[in-house]
Amino acid sequence: MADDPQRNFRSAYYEKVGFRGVEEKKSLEILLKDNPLDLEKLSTFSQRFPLPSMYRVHVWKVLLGILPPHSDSHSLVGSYRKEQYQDIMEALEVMRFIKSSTPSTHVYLRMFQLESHMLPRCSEISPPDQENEDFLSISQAMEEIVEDSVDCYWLIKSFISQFHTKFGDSVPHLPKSLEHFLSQEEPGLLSHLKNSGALAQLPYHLWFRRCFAGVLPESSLQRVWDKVISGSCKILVFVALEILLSYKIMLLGISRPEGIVKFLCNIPQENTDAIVTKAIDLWHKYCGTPIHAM
Amino acid sequence: FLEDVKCQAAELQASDGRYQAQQRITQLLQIEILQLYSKVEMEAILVPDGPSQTCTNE
Amino acid sequence: FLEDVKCQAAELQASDGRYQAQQRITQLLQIEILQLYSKVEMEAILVPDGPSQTCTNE
Repeated sequence: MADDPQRNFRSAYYEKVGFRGVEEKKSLEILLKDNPLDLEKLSTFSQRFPLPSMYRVHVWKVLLGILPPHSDSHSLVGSYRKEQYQDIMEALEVMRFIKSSTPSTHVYLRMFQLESHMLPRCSEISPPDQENEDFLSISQAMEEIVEDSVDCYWLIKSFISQFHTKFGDSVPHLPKSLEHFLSQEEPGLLSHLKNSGALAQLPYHLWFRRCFAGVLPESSLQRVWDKVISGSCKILVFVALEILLSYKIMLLGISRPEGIVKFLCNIPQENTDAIVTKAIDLWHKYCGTPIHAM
Repeated sequence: FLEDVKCQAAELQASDGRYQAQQRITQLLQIEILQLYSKVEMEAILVPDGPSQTCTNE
Repeated sequence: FLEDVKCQAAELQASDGRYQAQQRITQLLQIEILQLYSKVEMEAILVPDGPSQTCTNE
Protein backbone atom coordinates (compact mmCIF):
# COMPACT_ATOMS: atom_id res chain seq x y z
CA MET A 1 0.00 0.00 0.00
CA ALA A 2 1.28 3.46 -0.81
CA ASP A 3 2.42 5.64 2.07
CA ASP A 4 0.23 8.47 1.03
CA PRO A 5 -3.39 7.36 1.10
CA GLN A 6 -4.26 9.96 -1.47
CA ARG A 7 -1.66 8.78 -3.94
CA ASN A 8 -3.87 6.16 -5.43
CA PHE A 9 -6.67 8.51 -6.14
CA ARG A 10 -6.76 10.02 -9.55
CA SER A 11 -5.10 13.37 -9.73
CA ALA A 12 -6.76 16.51 -10.99
CA TYR A 13 -4.82 15.97 -14.18
CA TYR A 14 -6.29 12.56 -14.88
CA GLU A 15 -9.67 13.93 -14.05
CA LYS A 16 -9.36 16.52 -16.79
CA VAL A 17 -8.10 14.23 -19.52
CA GLY A 18 -10.59 11.51 -18.64
CA PHE A 19 -8.62 8.52 -17.45
CA ARG A 20 -11.17 8.14 -14.72
CA GLY A 21 -12.58 4.63 -14.99
CA VAL A 22 -9.29 2.77 -15.37
CA GLU A 23 -7.47 4.74 -12.69
CA GLU A 24 -10.32 4.32 -10.26
CA LYS A 25 -10.61 0.62 -10.81
CA LYS A 26 -6.87 0.16 -10.25
CA SER A 27 -6.97 2.21 -7.05
CA LEU A 28 -9.83 0.14 -5.75
CA GLU A 29 -8.08 -3.10 -6.64
CA ILE A 30 -5.09 -1.99 -4.61
CA LEU A 31 -7.34 -1.16 -1.67
CA LEU A 32 -9.03 -4.54 -1.94
CA LYS A 33 -5.69 -6.33 -1.73
CA ASP A 34 -5.13 -4.94 1.75
CA ASN A 35 -5.54 -7.48 4.52
CA PRO A 36 -7.20 -6.44 6.73
CA LEU A 37 -9.19 -4.15 4.49
CA ASP A 38 -9.02 -0.50 5.46
CA LEU A 39 -12.66 0.45 5.94
CA GLU A 40 -11.92 4.14 6.11
CA LYS A 41 -10.08 4.13 2.80
CA LEU A 42 -12.81 2.06 1.20
CA SER A 43 -15.43 4.51 2.46
CA THR A 44 -13.45 7.46 1.20
CA PHE A 45 -13.08 5.79 -2.16
CA SER A 46 -16.79 5.21 -2.55
CA GLN A 47 -17.57 8.70 -1.35
CA ARG A 48 -15.41 10.09 -4.11
CA PHE A 49 -15.84 7.70 -7.00
CA PRO A 50 -18.53 5.43 -8.35
CA LEU A 51 -17.78 1.81 -7.51
CA PRO A 52 -16.98 -0.36 -10.54
CA SER A 53 -19.98 -2.67 -10.84
CA MET A 54 -17.87 -5.83 -10.61
CA TYR A 55 -16.76 -4.86 -7.09
CA ARG A 56 -19.88 -3.10 -5.87
CA VAL A 57 -21.54 -5.97 -4.01
CA HIS A 58 -18.28 -6.98 -2.36
CA VAL A 59 -17.47 -3.45 -1.20
CA TRP A 60 -21.01 -2.93 0.07
CA LYS A 61 -20.81 -6.16 2.03
CA VAL A 62 -17.57 -5.09 3.64
CA LEU A 63 -18.76 -1.55 4.39
CA LEU A 64 -21.99 -2.84 5.89
CA GLY A 65 -20.15 -5.36 8.06
CA ILE A 66 -21.63 -8.42 6.35
CA LEU A 67 -18.05 -9.45 5.70
CA PRO A 68 -15.31 -8.55 8.18
CA PRO A 69 -12.21 -6.56 7.20
CA HIS A 70 -10.09 -9.71 7.40
CA SER A 71 -10.13 -11.44 4.05
CA ASP A 72 -9.05 -14.70 5.70
CA SER A 73 -12.37 -14.86 7.48
CA HIS A 74 -14.51 -14.14 4.44
CA SER A 75 -15.27 -17.70 3.51
CA LEU A 76 -16.10 -18.81 7.07
CA VAL A 77 -18.21 -15.73 7.83
CA GLY A 78 -19.85 -16.03 4.40
CA SER A 79 -20.83 -19.60 5.20
CA TYR A 80 -22.35 -18.51 8.54
CA ARG A 81 -24.36 -15.83 6.77
CA LYS A 82 -25.64 -18.37 4.30
CA GLU A 83 -26.62 -20.86 6.99
CA GLN A 84 -28.48 -18.15 8.88
CA TYR A 85 -30.36 -17.25 5.74
CA GLN A 86 -31.29 -20.86 5.03
CA ASP A 87 -32.35 -21.57 8.61
CA ILE A 88 -34.71 -18.61 8.67
CA MET A 89 -36.14 -19.38 5.27
CA GLU A 90 -36.79 -23.00 6.18
CA ALA A 91 -38.49 -22.11 9.44
CA LEU A 92 -40.77 -19.61 7.72
CA GLU A 93 -41.75 -22.25 5.21
CA VAL A 94 -42.56 -24.79 7.88
CA MET A 95 -44.66 -22.23 9.75
CA ARG A 96 -46.36 -21.34 6.47
CA PHE A 97 -45.45 -17.70 6.55
CA ILE A 98 -44.08 -18.19 3.07
CA LYS A 99 -44.52 -20.68 0.29
CA SER A 100 -42.81 -21.24 -3.03
CA SER A 101 -45.01 -18.70 -4.78
CA THR A 102 -44.34 -15.90 -2.27
CA PRO A 103 -42.54 -13.03 -4.03
CA SER A 104 -38.94 -12.82 -2.84
CA THR A 105 -39.35 -9.29 -1.52
CA HIS A 106 -42.10 -10.55 0.80
CA VAL A 107 -39.90 -13.46 1.81
CA TYR A 108 -37.17 -10.99 2.76
CA LEU A 109 -39.68 -8.94 4.74
CA ARG A 110 -40.79 -11.98 6.77
CA MET A 111 -37.17 -12.97 7.33
CA PHE A 112 -36.33 -9.50 8.53
CA GLN A 113 -39.39 -9.48 10.80
CA LEU A 114 -38.42 -12.83 12.26
CA GLU A 115 -34.94 -11.62 13.06
CA SER A 116 -36.09 -8.33 14.52
CA HIS A 117 -38.81 -9.93 16.64
CA MET A 118 -41.56 -8.29 14.64
CA LEU A 119 -43.06 -11.27 12.90
CA PRO A 120 -46.83 -10.91 13.30
CA ARG A 121 -48.79 -13.82 14.76
CA CYS A 122 -51.00 -15.50 12.21
CA SER A 123 -54.12 -13.95 13.68
CA GLU A 124 -52.62 -10.51 13.42
CA ILE A 125 -51.62 -10.55 9.78
CA SER A 126 -52.62 -7.23 8.32
CA PRO A 127 -51.78 -5.46 5.08
CA PRO A 128 -48.22 -4.09 5.07
CA ASP A 129 -47.91 -0.72 6.81
CA GLN A 130 -45.77 2.20 5.71
CA GLU A 131 -42.60 0.80 7.22
CA ASN A 132 -43.15 -2.53 5.49
CA GLU A 133 -43.78 -0.73 2.22
CA ASP A 134 -40.44 1.03 2.60
CA PHE A 135 -38.78 -2.30 3.21
CA LEU A 136 -40.45 -3.86 0.18
CA SER A 137 -39.50 -0.96 -2.01
CA ILE A 138 -35.85 -1.08 -0.96
CA SER A 139 -35.88 -4.87 -1.39
CA GLN A 140 -37.27 -4.56 -4.86
CA ALA A 141 -34.50 -2.17 -5.85
CA MET A 142 -31.78 -4.22 -4.15
CA GLU A 143 -32.98 -7.29 -5.94
CA GLU A 144 -32.40 -5.60 -9.25
CA ILE A 145 -28.85 -4.70 -8.26
CA VAL A 146 -27.79 -7.91 -6.52
CA GLU A 147 -28.10 -11.31 -8.15
CA ASP A 148 -27.44 -13.75 -5.32
CA SER A 149 -30.40 -14.04 -2.96
CA VAL A 150 -28.31 -14.61 0.19
CA ASP A 151 -26.28 -11.48 -0.56
CA CYS A 152 -29.45 -9.65 -1.43
CA TYR A 153 -31.16 -10.41 1.88
CA TRP A 154 -28.10 -9.50 3.92
CA LEU A 155 -27.59 -6.28 1.99
CA ILE A 156 -31.22 -5.22 2.41
CA LYS A 157 -31.17 -5.99 6.10
CA SER A 158 -27.84 -4.32 6.77
CA PHE A 159 -28.56 -1.34 4.55
CA ILE A 160 -31.82 -0.63 6.34
CA SER A 161 -30.38 -1.22 9.80
CA GLN A 162 -27.33 0.90 9.15
CA PHE A 163 -29.46 3.67 7.67
CA HIS A 164 -31.67 3.78 10.78
CA THR A 165 -28.78 3.62 13.20
CA LYS A 166 -26.54 6.10 11.46
CA PHE A 167 -28.99 8.52 9.96
CA GLY A 168 -32.21 8.05 11.90
CA ASP A 169 -31.66 11.35 13.69
CA SER A 170 -30.66 13.27 10.56
CA VAL A 171 -33.50 12.15 8.29
CA PRO A 172 -36.14 14.48 9.82
CA HIS A 173 -33.88 17.46 9.07
CA LEU A 174 -33.27 16.63 5.43
CA PRO A 175 -36.34 18.52 4.06
CA LYS A 176 -35.10 21.72 5.73
CA SER A 177 -31.67 21.12 4.30
CA LEU A 178 -33.18 20.67 0.84
CA GLU A 179 -35.04 23.95 1.24
CA HIS A 180 -31.81 25.66 2.20
CA PHE A 181 -29.85 24.45 -0.82
CA LEU A 182 -32.77 25.12 -3.15
CA SER A 183 -32.82 28.71 -1.92
CA GLN A 184 -29.15 28.96 -2.90
CA GLU A 185 -29.54 27.36 -6.30
CA GLU A 186 -32.98 28.39 -7.49
CA PRO A 187 -34.89 30.77 -5.19
CA GLY A 188 -37.60 31.26 -7.82
CA LEU A 189 -38.48 27.58 -7.81
CA LEU A 190 -38.48 27.52 -4.03
CA SER A 191 -40.98 30.41 -3.93
CA HIS A 192 -43.17 28.62 -6.45
CA LEU A 193 -43.15 25.42 -4.38
CA LYS A 194 -43.92 27.43 -1.23
CA ASN A 195 -46.67 29.55 -2.78
CA SER A 196 -48.37 26.63 -4.42
CA GLY A 197 -48.36 24.74 -1.13
CA ALA A 198 -46.33 21.90 -2.64
CA LEU A 199 -43.22 22.32 -0.50
CA ALA A 200 -44.73 20.65 2.54
CA GLN A 201 -46.07 17.78 0.47
CA LEU A 202 -43.01 16.86 -1.58
CA PRO A 203 -42.35 13.08 -1.66
CA TYR A 204 -39.82 13.29 1.16
CA HIS A 205 -40.74 9.79 2.14
CA LEU A 206 -39.63 8.33 -1.17
CA TRP A 207 -36.51 10.42 -1.14
CA PHE A 208 -35.30 10.28 2.42
CA ARG A 209 -36.77 7.06 3.83
CA ARG A 210 -36.65 4.85 0.77
CA CYS A 211 -33.46 6.48 -0.49
CA PHE A 212 -35.01 6.84 -3.98
CA ALA A 213 -35.87 3.15 -4.30
CA GLY A 214 -38.68 3.02 -6.84
CA VAL A 215 -37.95 6.58 -7.95
CA LEU A 216 -34.67 6.07 -9.80
CA PRO A 217 -33.87 3.08 -12.00
CA GLU A 218 -31.27 0.82 -10.39
CA SER A 219 -28.41 1.88 -12.68
CA SER A 220 -28.65 5.40 -11.25
CA LEU A 221 -29.79 4.33 -7.82
CA GLN A 222 -26.74 2.20 -7.10
CA ARG A 223 -24.47 5.21 -7.54
CA VAL A 224 -26.50 7.07 -4.91
CA TRP A 225 -26.45 4.09 -2.58
CA ASP A 226 -22.64 3.90 -2.94
CA LYS A 227 -22.59 7.21 -1.09
CA VAL A 228 -25.22 6.28 1.47
CA ILE A 229 -23.55 2.96 2.31
CA SER A 230 -20.16 4.60 2.63
CA GLY A 231 -21.50 7.09 5.12
CA SER A 232 -23.42 10.03 3.69
CA CYS A 233 -27.13 10.68 3.86
CA LYS A 234 -26.59 14.25 2.70
CA ILE A 235 -26.29 12.96 -0.85
CA LEU A 236 -30.03 12.26 -0.74
CA VAL A 237 -30.69 15.99 -0.36
CA PHE A 238 -28.65 16.76 -3.46
CA VAL A 239 -30.32 14.11 -5.55
CA ALA A 240 -33.69 15.58 -4.57
CA LEU A 241 -32.35 19.05 -5.27
CA GLU A 242 -31.08 18.03 -8.70
CA ILE A 243 -34.42 16.42 -9.57
CA LEU A 244 -36.13 19.71 -8.73
CA LEU A 245 -33.57 21.70 -10.72
CA SER A 246 -33.72 19.37 -13.72
CA TYR A 247 -37.50 19.65 -13.98
CA LYS A 248 -37.67 23.29 -13.00
CA ILE A 249 -39.56 24.44 -16.09
CA MET A 250 -42.03 21.61 -15.83
CA LEU A 251 -42.60 22.27 -12.13
CA LEU A 252 -43.00 26.02 -12.62
CA GLY A 253 -45.77 25.22 -15.09
CA ILE A 254 -47.80 23.22 -12.58
CA SER A 255 -49.79 25.24 -10.08
CA ARG A 256 -51.64 22.59 -8.13
CA PRO A 257 -49.56 20.93 -5.40
CA GLU A 258 -51.05 17.50 -6.18
CA GLY A 259 -49.84 17.87 -9.76
CA ILE A 260 -46.33 18.68 -8.59
CA VAL A 261 -46.26 15.75 -6.17
CA LYS A 262 -47.66 13.38 -8.77
CA PHE A 263 -45.00 14.41 -11.25
CA LEU A 264 -42.17 14.03 -8.71
CA CYS A 265 -43.37 10.59 -7.64
CA ASN A 266 -43.11 9.39 -11.23
CA ILE A 267 -40.23 11.25 -12.79
CA PRO A 268 -39.18 10.26 -16.32
CA GLN A 269 -36.62 7.45 -16.22
CA GLU A 270 -34.56 8.63 -19.18
CA ASN A 271 -31.97 11.05 -17.87
CA THR A 272 -31.63 9.92 -14.28
CA ASP A 273 -27.93 9.10 -14.78
CA ALA A 274 -27.24 12.74 -15.62
CA ILE A 275 -29.30 13.84 -12.62
CA VAL A 276 -27.24 11.66 -10.29
CA THR A 277 -23.96 12.85 -11.80
CA LYS A 278 -24.98 16.47 -11.32
CA ALA A 279 -26.24 15.74 -7.82
CA ILE A 280 -22.87 14.23 -6.86
CA ASP A 281 -21.10 17.29 -8.29
CA LEU A 282 -23.35 19.62 -6.31
CA TRP A 283 -22.81 17.56 -3.18
CA HIS A 284 -19.05 17.81 -3.60
CA LYS A 285 -19.42 21.52 -4.26
CA TYR A 286 -21.32 22.21 -1.04
CA CYS A 287 -19.90 19.55 1.25
CA GLY A 288 -16.38 19.33 -0.16
CA THR A 289 -14.74 16.30 -1.71
CA PRO A 290 -14.52 13.98 1.23
CA ILE A 291 -11.13 13.03 2.57
CA HIS A 292 -12.79 11.08 5.34
CA ALA A 293 -16.23 9.59 5.26
CA MET A 294 -18.82 12.07 6.45
CA PHE B 1 -1.51 -11.86 16.91
CA LEU B 2 -3.57 -8.72 17.39
CA GLU B 3 -4.89 -9.22 13.88
CA ASP B 4 -5.68 -12.84 14.64
CA VAL B 5 -7.66 -11.77 17.66
CA LYS B 6 -9.66 -9.25 15.65
CA CYS B 7 -10.17 -11.73 12.89
CA GLN B 8 -11.55 -14.33 15.26
CA ALA B 9 -13.72 -11.75 16.98
CA ALA B 10 -15.48 -11.10 13.68
CA GLU B 11 -15.96 -14.81 13.12
CA LEU B 12 -17.33 -15.23 16.62
CA GLN B 13 -19.79 -12.40 16.07
CA ALA B 14 -21.05 -13.93 12.83
CA SER B 15 -21.33 -17.34 14.47
CA ASP B 16 -23.29 -15.82 17.36
CA GLY B 17 -25.63 -14.07 14.95
CA ARG B 18 -26.38 -17.38 13.36
CA TYR B 19 -27.02 -18.93 16.78
CA GLN B 20 -29.32 -16.11 17.83
CA ALA B 21 -31.39 -16.43 14.68
CA GLN B 22 -31.69 -20.15 15.38
CA GLN B 23 -32.76 -19.39 18.93
CA ARG B 24 -35.43 -17.02 17.71
CA ILE B 25 -36.63 -19.67 15.27
CA THR B 26 -36.94 -22.19 18.09
CA GLN B 27 -39.10 -19.79 20.10
CA LEU B 28 -41.42 -19.18 17.20
CA LEU B 29 -41.70 -22.86 16.39
CA GLN B 30 -42.65 -23.55 19.99
CA ILE B 31 -45.37 -20.92 19.92
CA GLU B 32 -46.65 -22.34 16.67
CA ILE B 33 -46.76 -25.84 18.16
CA LEU B 34 -48.76 -24.66 21.14
CA GLN B 35 -51.25 -22.98 18.85
CA LEU B 36 -51.54 -26.04 16.68
CA TYR B 37 -52.09 -28.26 19.70
CA SER B 38 -54.90 -26.12 20.97
CA LYS B 39 -56.46 -26.18 17.53
CA VAL B 40 -56.20 -29.96 17.35
CA GLU B 41 -57.69 -30.31 20.80
CA MET B 42 -60.56 -28.00 20.05
CA GLU B 43 -61.40 -30.10 17.06
CA ALA B 44 -61.11 -33.24 19.07
CA ILE B 45 -63.95 -31.91 21.22
CA LEU B 46 -66.06 -31.20 18.16
CA VAL B 47 -65.49 -34.65 16.66
CA PRO B 48 -65.20 -36.85 19.72
CA ASP B 49 -65.24 -40.09 17.74
CA GLY B 50 -63.10 -38.92 14.89
CA PRO B 51 -59.48 -39.87 14.37
CA SER B 52 -58.44 -36.77 16.15
CA GLN B 53 -56.93 -37.91 19.41
CA THR B 54 -54.19 -35.45 19.93
CA CYS B 55 -50.76 -36.85 20.04
CA THR B 56 -49.28 -35.92 23.36
CA ASN B 57 -45.94 -37.54 22.78
CA GLU B 58 -46.22 -39.33 26.08
CA PHE C 1 -2.14 -12.31 22.77
CA LEU C 2 -1.48 -15.97 22.17
CA GLU C 3 -3.81 -16.66 25.07
CA ASP C 4 -6.42 -14.36 23.57
CA VAL C 5 -6.26 -16.21 20.30
CA LYS C 6 -6.64 -19.56 22.01
CA CYS C 7 -9.44 -18.25 24.15
CA GLN C 8 -11.33 -16.96 21.16
CA ALA C 9 -10.81 -20.17 19.25
CA ALA C 10 -12.47 -21.96 22.16
CA GLU C 11 -15.31 -19.45 22.17
CA LEU C 12 -15.85 -19.91 18.48
CA GLN C 13 -16.03 -23.64 18.97
CA ALA C 14 -18.51 -23.19 21.80
CA SER C 15 -20.64 -20.89 19.69
CA ASP C 16 -20.62 -23.44 16.94
CA GLY C 17 -21.63 -26.18 19.35
CA ARG C 18 -24.50 -24.09 20.68
CA TYR C 19 -25.66 -23.47 17.14
CA GLN C 20 -25.58 -27.15 16.24
CA ALA C 21 -27.58 -28.05 19.33
CA GLN C 22 -30.15 -25.39 18.61
CA GLN C 23 -30.32 -26.60 15.04
CA ARG C 24 -31.21 -30.12 16.17
CA ILE C 25 -33.98 -28.72 18.36
CA THR C 26 -35.29 -26.76 15.41
CA GLN C 27 -35.35 -29.86 13.25
CA LEU C 28 -37.40 -31.76 15.80
CA LEU C 29 -39.81 -28.90 16.28
CA GLN C 30 -40.27 -28.59 12.56
CA ILE C 31 -41.14 -32.25 12.21
CA GLU C 32 -43.65 -31.84 15.02
CA ILE C 33 -45.23 -28.87 13.27
CA LEU C 34 -45.53 -30.69 9.99
CA GLN C 35 -47.29 -33.57 11.76
CA LEU C 36 -49.63 -31.21 13.57
CA TYR C 37 -50.49 -29.42 10.37
CA SER C 38 -51.42 -32.63 8.64
CA LYS C 39 -53.56 -33.62 11.62
CA VAL C 40 -55.33 -30.26 11.61
CA GLU C 41 -55.93 -30.49 7.92
CA MET C 42 -57.27 -33.99 8.08
CA GLU C 43 -59.76 -32.86 10.68
CA ALA C 44 -60.66 -29.88 8.59
CA ILE C 45 -61.80 -32.32 5.91
CA LEU C 46 -63.89 -34.25 8.43
CA VAL C 47 -65.50 -31.11 9.86
CA PRO C 48 -65.78 -28.84 6.84
CA ASP C 49 -67.85 -26.21 8.64
CA GLY C 50 -65.95 -26.33 11.89
CA PRO C 51 -63.56 -23.70 13.13
CA SER C 52 -60.72 -25.65 11.67
CA GLN C 53 -59.41 -23.56 8.82
CA THR C 54 -55.73 -24.09 9.02
CA CYS C 55 -53.79 -21.03 9.74
CA THR C 56 -51.52 -20.31 6.84
CA ASN C 57 -49.80 -17.37 8.47
CA GLU C 58 -50.21 -15.37 5.32
